Amino acid sequence: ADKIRIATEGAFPPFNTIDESGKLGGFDVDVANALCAEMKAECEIVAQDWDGIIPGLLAKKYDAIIASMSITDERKKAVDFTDKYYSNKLQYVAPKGKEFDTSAAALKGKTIGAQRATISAQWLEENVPGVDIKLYGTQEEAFLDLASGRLDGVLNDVYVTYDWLQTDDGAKFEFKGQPVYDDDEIGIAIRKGDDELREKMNKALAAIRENGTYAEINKKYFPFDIY
Amino acid sequence: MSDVSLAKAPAGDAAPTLQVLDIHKRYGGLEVLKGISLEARDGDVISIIGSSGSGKSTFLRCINFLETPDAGAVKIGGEEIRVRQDRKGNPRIASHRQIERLRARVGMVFQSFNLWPHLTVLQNVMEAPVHVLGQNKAEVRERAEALLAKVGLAERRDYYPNHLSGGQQQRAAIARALCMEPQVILFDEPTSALDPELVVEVLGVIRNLAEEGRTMLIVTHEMAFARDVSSQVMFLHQGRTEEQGPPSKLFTDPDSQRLRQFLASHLH
Amino acid sequence: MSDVSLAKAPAGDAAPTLQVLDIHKRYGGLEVLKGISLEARDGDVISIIGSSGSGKSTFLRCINFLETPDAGAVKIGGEEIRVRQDRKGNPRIASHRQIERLRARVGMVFQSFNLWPHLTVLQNVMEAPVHVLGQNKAEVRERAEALLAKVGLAERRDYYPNHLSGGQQQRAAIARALCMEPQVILFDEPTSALDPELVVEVLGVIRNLAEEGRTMLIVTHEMAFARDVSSQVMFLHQGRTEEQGPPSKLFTDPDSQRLRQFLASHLH
Amino acid sequence: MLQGFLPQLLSGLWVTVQLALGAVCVGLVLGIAGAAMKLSPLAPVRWVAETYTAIFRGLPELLTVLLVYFGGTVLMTAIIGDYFEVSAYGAGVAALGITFGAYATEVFRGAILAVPKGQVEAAHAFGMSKLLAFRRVVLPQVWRIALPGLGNLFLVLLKDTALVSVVGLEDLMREADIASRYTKEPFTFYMAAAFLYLGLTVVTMAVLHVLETRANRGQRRAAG
Amino acid sequence: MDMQVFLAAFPELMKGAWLTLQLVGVAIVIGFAIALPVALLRVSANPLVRAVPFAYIFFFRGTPLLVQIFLVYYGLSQFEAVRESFLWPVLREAYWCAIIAFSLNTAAYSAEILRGAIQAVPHGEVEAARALGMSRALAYRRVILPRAFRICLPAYGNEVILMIKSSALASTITLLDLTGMARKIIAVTYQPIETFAAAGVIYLVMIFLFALFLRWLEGKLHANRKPAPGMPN
Ligand SMILES: Nc1ncnc2c1ncn2[C@@H]1O[C@H](COP(=O)(O)OP(=O)(O)OP(=O)(O)O)[C@@H](O)[C@H]1O
Ligand SMILES: Nc1ncnc2c1ncn2[C@@H]1O[C@H](COP(=O)(O)OP(=O)(O)OP(=O)(O)O)[C@@H](O)[C@H]1O
Ligand SMILES: [Mg+2]
Ligand SMILES: [Mg+2]
Repeated sequence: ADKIRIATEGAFPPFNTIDESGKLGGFDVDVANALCAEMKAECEIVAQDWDGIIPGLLAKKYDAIIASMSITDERKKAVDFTDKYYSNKLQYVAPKGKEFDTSAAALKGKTIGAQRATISAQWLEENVPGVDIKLYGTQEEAFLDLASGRLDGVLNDVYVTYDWLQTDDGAKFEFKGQPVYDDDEIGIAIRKGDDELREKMNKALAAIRENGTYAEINKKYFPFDIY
Repeated sequence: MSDVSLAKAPAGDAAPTLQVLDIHKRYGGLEVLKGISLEARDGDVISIIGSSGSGKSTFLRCINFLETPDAGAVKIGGEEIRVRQDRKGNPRIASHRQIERLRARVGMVFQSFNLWPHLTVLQNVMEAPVHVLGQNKAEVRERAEALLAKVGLAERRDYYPNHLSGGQQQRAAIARALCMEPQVILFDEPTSALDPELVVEVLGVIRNLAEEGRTMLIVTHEMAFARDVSSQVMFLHQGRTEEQGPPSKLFTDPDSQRLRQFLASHLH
Repeated sequence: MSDVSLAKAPAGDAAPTLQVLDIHKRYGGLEVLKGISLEARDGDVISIIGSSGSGKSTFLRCINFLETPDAGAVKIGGEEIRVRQDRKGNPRIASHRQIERLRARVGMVFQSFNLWPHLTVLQNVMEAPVHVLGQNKAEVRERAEALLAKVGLAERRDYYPNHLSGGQQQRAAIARALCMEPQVILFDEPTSALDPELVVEVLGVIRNLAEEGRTMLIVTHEMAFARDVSSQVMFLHQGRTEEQGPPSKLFTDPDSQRLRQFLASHLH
Repeated sequence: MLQGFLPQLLSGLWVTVQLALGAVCVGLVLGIAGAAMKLSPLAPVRWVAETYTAIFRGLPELLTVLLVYFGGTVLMTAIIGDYFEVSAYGAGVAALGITFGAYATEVFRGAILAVPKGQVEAAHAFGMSKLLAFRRVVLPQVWRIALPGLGNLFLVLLKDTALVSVVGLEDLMREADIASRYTKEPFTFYMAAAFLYLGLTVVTMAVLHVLETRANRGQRRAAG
Repeated sequence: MDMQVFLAAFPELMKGAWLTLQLVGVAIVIGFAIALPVALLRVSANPLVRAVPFAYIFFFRGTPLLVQIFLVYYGLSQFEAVRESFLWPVLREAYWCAIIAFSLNTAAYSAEILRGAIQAVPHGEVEAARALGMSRALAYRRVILPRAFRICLPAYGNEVILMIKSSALASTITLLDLTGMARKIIAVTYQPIETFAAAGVIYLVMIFLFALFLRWLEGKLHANRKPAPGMPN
């Protein structure tokens, strides 16, 4: 068969990154490589800016997107998804040692940051009336503003937050309460109608879950199961 | 009436080099030219005099269609400049090709010189012969330098116009027009910024050109100059030809009351 | 030598309105003025004649420090324009305050008019009296309109300069300078674009101004004009004063060989 | 140095420079043509230019890039009948050039109008065609007035090259972004990018200065 | 495209557009007020005086506006001293941070445009002002700047239009300007095409109206380019 071309973003640690030698890495990339090995297919992984990533797929620049993309109804209108390859939760983060009640009532009047056009932003909008939501283009910016004191807290993907908490800046902050939402499933986007590839991917996904490859990758990045 | 007869002048003699028929021009509500005609043959030098604002410059500019006249016709070397009507009924140049070709044969020295400030004097003079007529650069250069020497600007040839005195600019403008070796030359007050000695020089240059058979129209305020240089004098008044004739007649025994008054004030 | 004696002229009479001492000016390697001095009292009209490029305009421009002279001094109404040396040793105006104050009392008509194209004729004339002298707008307007009427531009007062003929622009420039009612007026070829009738008009205006006690310096190429208007004539040649004296003497019996030659070529 | 990301930043810089230079060439041509058209006596010609500037100054640059890239692919594929890939570089240069041209049209129009009318008349009086007069008399003088405005546009263009990352080109900003995500040191890399942009700005300003000095030959300046 | 969504977006977007207008309007005014002295320093005869604004113009034209906004908004807030200072109530607000960054940025570009135009005013016209005794300040106010402004109007118009579009960057520091509002709507409706199209239409209309205004202004200021007044004969 032909070479399969896969796109990822390269700017979403720890899921997909580009290192100083220009090499792609991260959880998504490892999963992609494992899938290719499983399918015995020749693959090429390319980096593509997020805003152009779906248009690029539709324009046949590549055949699949493995870039931590949440499966949403909206996106399903444009592309097909495989089964989920991990799932995500949302959890609040706030300064260490500071009282932080995560109930909707207590959050009223507080200023909470979230990344724009993400599940967190939407969830806040729908579930916490009266909260002042500040939207950011990137996760880093939300964290920066949390550090500057303009925000009381941030609601965000746990894994990304977890990664940040490990840094110097993040060390002064901690998770608060329990995850508020755990229904966010992440899948591989495939051009509509490309069912053959989707089936092959799903089969390979099941196989690496089965044979322990997935668990190994998971362990490399997180001390807990993210499936 | 006289215009019509002009237009139909029998070609017994050589056809006139320049024929201007009943030119009209208005700016907004202001009618500046109210029907001016003129005919000039090879070697003719026609001086145009008249008070400030009487339409002299406008008339010259209409001849090479820098202003499009509202009515009237211009023939150069027997060839009529074609005009078409635009949608609003205003006259427009019909063929840019034609007008460009004719203009290359009609030199002009502007009242305000209009030298090109990004070119040196020499470049100003060489520009059109090289790029319009496509003449050989070395030859043009030689001719240009000779002309500049003739008007006393040899030393200033590598100056930019903005670094010249008024009279020097005017001389550069004269050299620029002459370097095209045009058949017809329109001078708009070519000696206004020149000292008496240079005026005499220019007079000499113009006489030589006339002897070579070139046709010249000269707007001037210097009556002595007009008298000495011209074969015909034309007195414009409020957009009309008030009187026209040989200088001997006009300056000594004018018919027009207005011209008599105009000349009376001349300082001697 | 003579400069020194000028500078120390006993103030027996009123102090001269304008004193210019040994002005030098060079552009790059070209020395344009090589030491020119002049003294003028109230009501003096001094004509400056000389061939094109001899430095006449430059001289006028040095008097009100539009060009800073390389050496020499200028006193207006007994007050010397102070000059300081910059780090490279070049002279610079010491006090902008002072020069601005003095310039407001020294009018200038430029050879190339330099009207402001974004203002109408009337606005051009009113601009400085209103904004420099701070005079009442209505009064200035009245005066400006009277002046424009005097130079025959009343009808054109709401025109922009680029809609005017050459002579109209020149008259607007004269009106602009006069509306400041300056003590000293510098005219750079003020009649170059004017017809004989207007030249006579301007002559009359200048005579009136002289009678009012104003001092005028006039660069001109019209010898008849210089003769009729001036109390003194100065002949510049290659940046030096070749000869100076009353017009009666200079135009009829010049000492200088060069001047004699210059005048000989004058067309009559 | 920069945790080993310097070579990538430099390669991003190179992409940025290539895009900017390509786009400025396209843009200058469009700008001069656009300005000449706007000043045409023929109304339909003017309208074409007016529409051009109205659209491409009004559209967000990002949209223009997407339009040219994806629209270009669709269009070319439709024309050729077979899948045709518009190169990202080509699309970037075209899109940025078209945008630059729209703004440059206005700069040139202003500059052309500032050339004294008499000088163009003089050119015509010597038999120069409109085109020749434009080329020999107007254009050389236009730079004097247009250069500061064009300089601004070029510096904006340098940064707009970042938009082209959506079609997959790894320009300076995108490389800085990637590095900052990887290292979690946004300030380091944004500052590094800023310095590289400043480096380009130094070069640009130096070139502009030389061009302006050349364009000012023969002019007397009214000193401050 | 879903017309329903497209149309429904407008009421909310208009609120964003109003904020965009505020940001741009205030930034343009402040920016011009800064640009003027900066341009004047740039045309000084003294090279030392000229050098001062050079650094400013160099920095603000040399770096992306995004970086400038980030430096003002995130950068300054990094410093404890800034957070403790009396300026914090202002710098805390994204609104003011955006205005500060926009003003400083547009001032640098405008100053350069203005400088070019000042130097393009014909020498003779400036001399005429001097000769009539105008002080430097007065000559600038009455002759040089009015002329310069007419010369640079098209280029300055570009700058304002670029500013209108660049103001979308305000959304990166949480402001709900036109773009910010569009993104907020998208986060809820997940209809990016329709919403951005609606926002795009509003930008286009704003810019188009501004361009029309410019044309009108140019015609008014350049009365001298038009044929002469129809004076009765
Ligand atoms: N800015 C300048 N740079 C260099 N040379 C100049 C400059 N201005 C004038 N000159 C030179 O100085 C000389 C004197 O010029 P000026 O304008 O004073 O002459 P003028 O006597 O007024 O002549 P005209 O009667 O032709 O107006 C000329 O030779 C001219 O070339
Ligand atoms: N572009 C224009 N718009 C309106 N009126 C104009 C325009 N150009 C010239 N005029 C008017 O037309 C008349 C004739 O101008 P023209 O330049 O032909 O005069 P002229 O005879 O050359 O005068 P001068 O001897 O002063 O140069 C003047 O009254 C002038 O105001
Ligand atoms: Mg005239
Ligand atoms: Mg002179």
